[in-house]
Amino acid sequence: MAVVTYLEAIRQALWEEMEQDERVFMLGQDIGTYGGAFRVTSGFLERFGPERIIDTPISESAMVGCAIGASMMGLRPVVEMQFIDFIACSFNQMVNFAAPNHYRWGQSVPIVVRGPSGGNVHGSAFHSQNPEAFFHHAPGLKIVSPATPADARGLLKAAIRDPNPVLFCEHKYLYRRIKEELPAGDGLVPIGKARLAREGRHLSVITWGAMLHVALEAAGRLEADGIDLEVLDLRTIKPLDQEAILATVRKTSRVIVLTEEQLTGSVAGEVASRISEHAFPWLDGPVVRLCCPDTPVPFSPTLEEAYLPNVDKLVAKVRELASY
Amino acid sequence: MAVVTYLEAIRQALWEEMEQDERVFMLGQDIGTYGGAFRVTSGFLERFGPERIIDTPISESAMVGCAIGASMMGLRPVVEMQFIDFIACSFNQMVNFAAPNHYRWGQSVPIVVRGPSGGNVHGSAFHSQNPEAFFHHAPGLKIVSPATPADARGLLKAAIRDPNPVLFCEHKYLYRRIKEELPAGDGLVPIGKARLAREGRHLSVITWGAMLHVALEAAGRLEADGIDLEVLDLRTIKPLDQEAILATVRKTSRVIVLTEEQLTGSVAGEVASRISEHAFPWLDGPVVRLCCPDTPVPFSPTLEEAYLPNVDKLVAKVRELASY
Amino acid sequence: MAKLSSKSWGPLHPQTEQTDKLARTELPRERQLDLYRFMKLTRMVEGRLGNLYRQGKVVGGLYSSLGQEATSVGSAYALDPQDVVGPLIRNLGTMLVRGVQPREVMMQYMAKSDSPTGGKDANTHFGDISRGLVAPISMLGAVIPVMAGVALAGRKLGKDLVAMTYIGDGGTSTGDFHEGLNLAAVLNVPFVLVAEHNGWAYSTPTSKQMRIQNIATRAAAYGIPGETVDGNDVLAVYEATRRAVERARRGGGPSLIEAKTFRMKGHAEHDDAGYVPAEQFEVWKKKDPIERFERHLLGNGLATEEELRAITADIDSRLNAEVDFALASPMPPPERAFEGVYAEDAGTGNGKGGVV
Amino acid sequence: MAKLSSKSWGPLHPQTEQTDKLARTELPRERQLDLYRFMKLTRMVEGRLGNLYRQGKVVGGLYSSLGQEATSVGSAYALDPQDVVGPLIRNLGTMLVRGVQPREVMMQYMAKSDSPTGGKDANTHFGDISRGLVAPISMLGAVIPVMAGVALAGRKLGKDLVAMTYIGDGGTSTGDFHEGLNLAAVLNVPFVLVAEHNGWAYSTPTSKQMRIQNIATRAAAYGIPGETVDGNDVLAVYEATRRAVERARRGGGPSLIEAKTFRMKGHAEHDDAGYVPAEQFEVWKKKDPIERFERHLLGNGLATEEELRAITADIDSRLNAEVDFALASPMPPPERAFEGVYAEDAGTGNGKGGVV
Ligand SMILES: Cc1ncc(C[n+]2csc(CCOP(=O)(O)OP(=O)(O)O)c2C)c(N)n1
Ligand SMILES: Cc1ncc(C[n+]2csc(CCOP(=O)(O)OP(=O)(O)O)c2C)c(N)n1
Ligand SMILES: [Mg+2]
Ligand SMILES: [Mg+2]
Repeated sequence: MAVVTYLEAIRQALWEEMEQDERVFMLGQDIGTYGGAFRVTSGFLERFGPERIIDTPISESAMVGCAIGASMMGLRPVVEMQFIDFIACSFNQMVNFAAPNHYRWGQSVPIVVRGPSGGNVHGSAFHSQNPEAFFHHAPGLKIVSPATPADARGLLKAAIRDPNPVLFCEHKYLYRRIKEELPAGDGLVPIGKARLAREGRHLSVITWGAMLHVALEAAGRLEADGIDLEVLDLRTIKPLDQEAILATVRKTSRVIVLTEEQLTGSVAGEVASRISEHAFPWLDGPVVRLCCPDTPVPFSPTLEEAYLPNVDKLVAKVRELASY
Repeated sequence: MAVVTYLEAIRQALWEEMEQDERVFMLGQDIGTYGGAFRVTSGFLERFGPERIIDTPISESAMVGCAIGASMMGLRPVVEMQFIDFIACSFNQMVNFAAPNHYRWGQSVPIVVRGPSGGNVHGSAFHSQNPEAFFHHAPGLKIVSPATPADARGLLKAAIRDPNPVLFCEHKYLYRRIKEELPAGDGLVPIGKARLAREGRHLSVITWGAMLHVALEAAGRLEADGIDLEVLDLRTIKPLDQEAILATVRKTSRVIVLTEEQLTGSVAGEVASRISEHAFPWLDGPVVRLCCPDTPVPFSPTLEEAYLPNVDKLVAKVRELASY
Repeated sequence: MAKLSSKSWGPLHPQTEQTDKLARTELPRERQLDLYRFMKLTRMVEGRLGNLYRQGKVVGGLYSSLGQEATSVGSAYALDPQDVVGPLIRNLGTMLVRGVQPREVMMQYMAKSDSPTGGKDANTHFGDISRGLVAPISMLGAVIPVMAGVALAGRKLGKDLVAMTYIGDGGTSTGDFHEGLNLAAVLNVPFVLVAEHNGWAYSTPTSKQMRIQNIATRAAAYGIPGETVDGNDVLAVYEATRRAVERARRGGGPSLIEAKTFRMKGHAEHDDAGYVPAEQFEVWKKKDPIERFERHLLGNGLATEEELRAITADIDSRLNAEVDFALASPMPPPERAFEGVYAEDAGTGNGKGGVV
Repeated sequence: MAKLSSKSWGPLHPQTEQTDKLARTELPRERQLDLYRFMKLTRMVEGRLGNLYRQGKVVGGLYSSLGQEATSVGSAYALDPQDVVGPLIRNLGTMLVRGVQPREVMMQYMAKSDSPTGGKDANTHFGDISRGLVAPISMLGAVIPVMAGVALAGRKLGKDLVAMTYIGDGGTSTGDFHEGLNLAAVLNVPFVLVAEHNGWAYSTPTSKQMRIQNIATRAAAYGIPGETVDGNDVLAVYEATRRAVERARRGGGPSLIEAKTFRMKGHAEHDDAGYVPAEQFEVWKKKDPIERFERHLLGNGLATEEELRAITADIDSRLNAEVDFALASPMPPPERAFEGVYAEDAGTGNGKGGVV
């Protein structure tokens, strides 16, 4: 099988689910004729027609609301945010309508809201956000953030089939930079399961998304130092795979949570706090977070580089913690 | 001086700041003739007139946006959310307009957005929320959540005088239940400083808002067991008073973070993770969180009681951790 | 400093020309009596709820539609069985027309275990897709795009259904009102929005909510039909809604119906509405939708006083049983608080808060 | 399954009756030449930016107002010095009229240290209250209520100022458009909203954005004046804005002005606008606002060809210096990333991203 990009994997997942399941349809801005700002839905309008590929007005709140209503009737809407940052405009629909609905009156809301997230493309404050941390406090939501093409495809399919509202964060830095062969068949990846991306003995890095690749590169570099990193890719942000998190900590006893989020209020904090509560006896050192500083995402490349975690910064942190 | 309620303390802070500073004005629903859903602004319209006490349409996003614009021109707007839950409708204005503005182009946005938060009044999912966790990931915001009348007054005054956007969460359960004498004068309480509400030797409880009173009651009860609780009231949620947090942990080496939030993505997680990163050598046991389960706030009293932390649950957790 | 002049755009609550005469209808006698029954039922259920409230049995606030029964009942009665509606807190009449049992609402208000949400949510906040009912959230306006989505799904599934929901004068100021109606219009989905213009949003008069007199004016902003009707004339509301529903079903897209009515109580039971000028209550008391409809029925020989009294007596005795049933339900078991956050399977609501 | 019929509500981009003849004005020759200068400057700055983009010097996307210069320039020129405006990304002309230097914008696009935001934010996303400029955020519509707040503050402070901002046809679908305009109307603040109806929102034609032909129709929903003008006639835009600004200053409240124009490029430089039917470009090419204004100036004896050429040459030579200055600015020092999240003191913007 040919290697495909992360973006192509997402495209395939959407295409295949739409082929297999008549109930699946999409709402988004410029997803029809234009095929989406990032061309994820290129060719979809021609194949599936305007009743299933719906170009919407610039109304994120109504887009999500409309998806919620359609999902209650048994359909499987997928909403594209042109940039995931704009999901802020539909915060109320996401957090107060979709998320608690099943708990409140037993009606499931199987929607997927997906879109490009993340920085390192000089998109500045409103085209670079990682929204996971704004939504992980909303009971009833699921959040998925894949780091590889196979996971992107398998998790997006799982998200579309899931009976709950799923926020699906695609990292735009990876769209065309990461390639791999996809498994045959559906290649479904279960929501809620982390993946051990690298086995190692000395220290665990827990991460997801674009930062996975930073972790793996750092691991390679640290081999020379005789430090054997274990790397856990969370993949699902909510609900967290606490078992996998605790398992790696029990194994290595030293852990860094590496994420592309501003530090305060990060999902990394949630992960660290679960570790310190539930794996305390195994810890040989502090649970370290390597995140972004508490600033908006700055625009200029020199600033964004200072802002983002990278291989150098991770290697330094690992060395520090390894010698704790 | 007479003892006053938490609600009256808030009323006084607003009244005094409006008396002292012409630039202060209020926007809110039903704050004029009606004096606000909780009567916080009772009498304000008569005193300050309709140019300074502005009844708005039901438009939370526009209310916050309007405040942002007015603040840029040098005014000091205070926005009342009828219930703080409705701030979800202004999430974009809060997080993307107000919060990053100073970083982006150097223009300060001195607004206060305040309103009743919290549960235990059988308000169900949309009249019981604690919004802190949805906003602590927004660089540039400040978040304040007082637990006592004196702090409510002193912090609200500080919030109005602060050059940054401040989310001010009032706990509605405390409105008429908690009373004390207020200090003479302004009684300003600095934003960013926690308060040691009770000194103790054995175990620290870090908390805020209505849960402070749970912690203090539990402390009384635990005296009989010979357990001497230290209780830290955070008061400011963002920026966290990390020094005070670490100081109490260094002192007692055992800590429970007690908050009225759903566990996942809670501010409690941020606090716990800072402790486990920066006070690791001092810890004699896991950093424990006592929060709400990951569900919407349920309506029925029997359910809400099961949902909320309370003195019994805290006492049990303390006993468990004390014997770790 | 310039003065705000938000009061200068007309009367506090602009009224339609309301006479005692009701709108023309082709509805046969039996169906007109149905309308009467549902309005009466609504008012009497609310009466019972008021009693329960004063007895301290209601948990949280109690919301009344006193004086607005015609709007809920008349509009809901224009729907067909396959249609789906999202009633707001003041649309008890709508729910009753859709077949909701009074005990269900009573148990919701009393936070009982056997309530449709099993005690998880309050008051009229419950839904059941199998009965064509969607529960709103408290955030006003939010259900509008959701119902547009229901309408879209109906079309996609070939169900020939119309989706309907409500909004107050206050709720029209929300972003979701605009986004939802605009999206519905652009997608041309079968959707009807009934705006209940009752002059007040909590304590806020319409003059502080909008700079226009008629909410129906806003229909033009979306390129859809808008109509203002006498909201205290159940026949007018029925006929206007029926026209909109039929148009929607024919593929004509959404409509906005403004029903001018009046909230005869405070915002909720705790609110004495002291801010409402007494003369407004007086004016509107005379337009009570139930009394007007009684005069219509009697005056046109559609019913006798005895028949109407019999209807009332029948409702009354049936409500005794409803109240007893509701009171007998226990409070929910605490463990339920932890259940049902995630759905295990997709499916239309079982109306049990995931408890089943 | 029924078919979507969102294309059936009229032409893709409804046009006003545009002739070559421009609107009547009392503006003296010198001020008309000003308008010409600013339009020309706008186009030429964008030309330089295009060069920088092709040289790989621009960081991120480049947005153009080609063909829409009259809308930005004409509206901004109607403001007085104390007024405050919130330009969007396609309102470079507005910024230039307000006194922004081309180098500032160039440095923003190149993410340079000496840019107004010190490299923290991009393109036209900068503001400076002392120059009457508010920076928008990317989320469309959000700046509308913010400018309503600026207007409110102006009145409260007795500053006699008018606040103005813009919205695209696409942006009118946002909740904030509705909430902001409604609030401004109810508070009767001095506010002008210019809707640039250029037929497209990225690849989305107006027919999929709204079910109406004219955005000005929406003014009635807020009880404010609405007017549609030929957005490619700088005099028409100026005159309409001036009327709205004067009305606002007199206490008459907000206005909505719709300027019908056309986006002669793609959404941003990377977009070839392949989805725009070629004939639309042809039609609108003939209505180029600068060429039309040239014909007006020449035809009415307000300027000679030499004078116009001299203006162009003058701008051109001054832009050389601007480009050189901008290119010479270094990239910002990394430490700056960590500075300025919180304000230490309140105050109007220093336009330096908290760096100063
Ligand atoms: C977004 C939002 N903001 C505020 C509230 C609080 N609130 C509940 S009802 C109400 C007044 C509603 O007035 P209206 O829409 O006219 O409906 P009515 O009560 O008159 O039926 C308000 C302000 C809310 N529910 N949602
Ligand atoms: C709330 C929001 N959603 C989506 C976007 C992405 N976006 C940026 S510009 C644009 C099209 C805007 O069209 P229009 O408002 O007509 O302005 P124009 O580009 O034509 O000037 C879109 C969809 C955005 N900026 N904000
Ligand atoms: Mg009302
Ligand atoms: Mg446009």
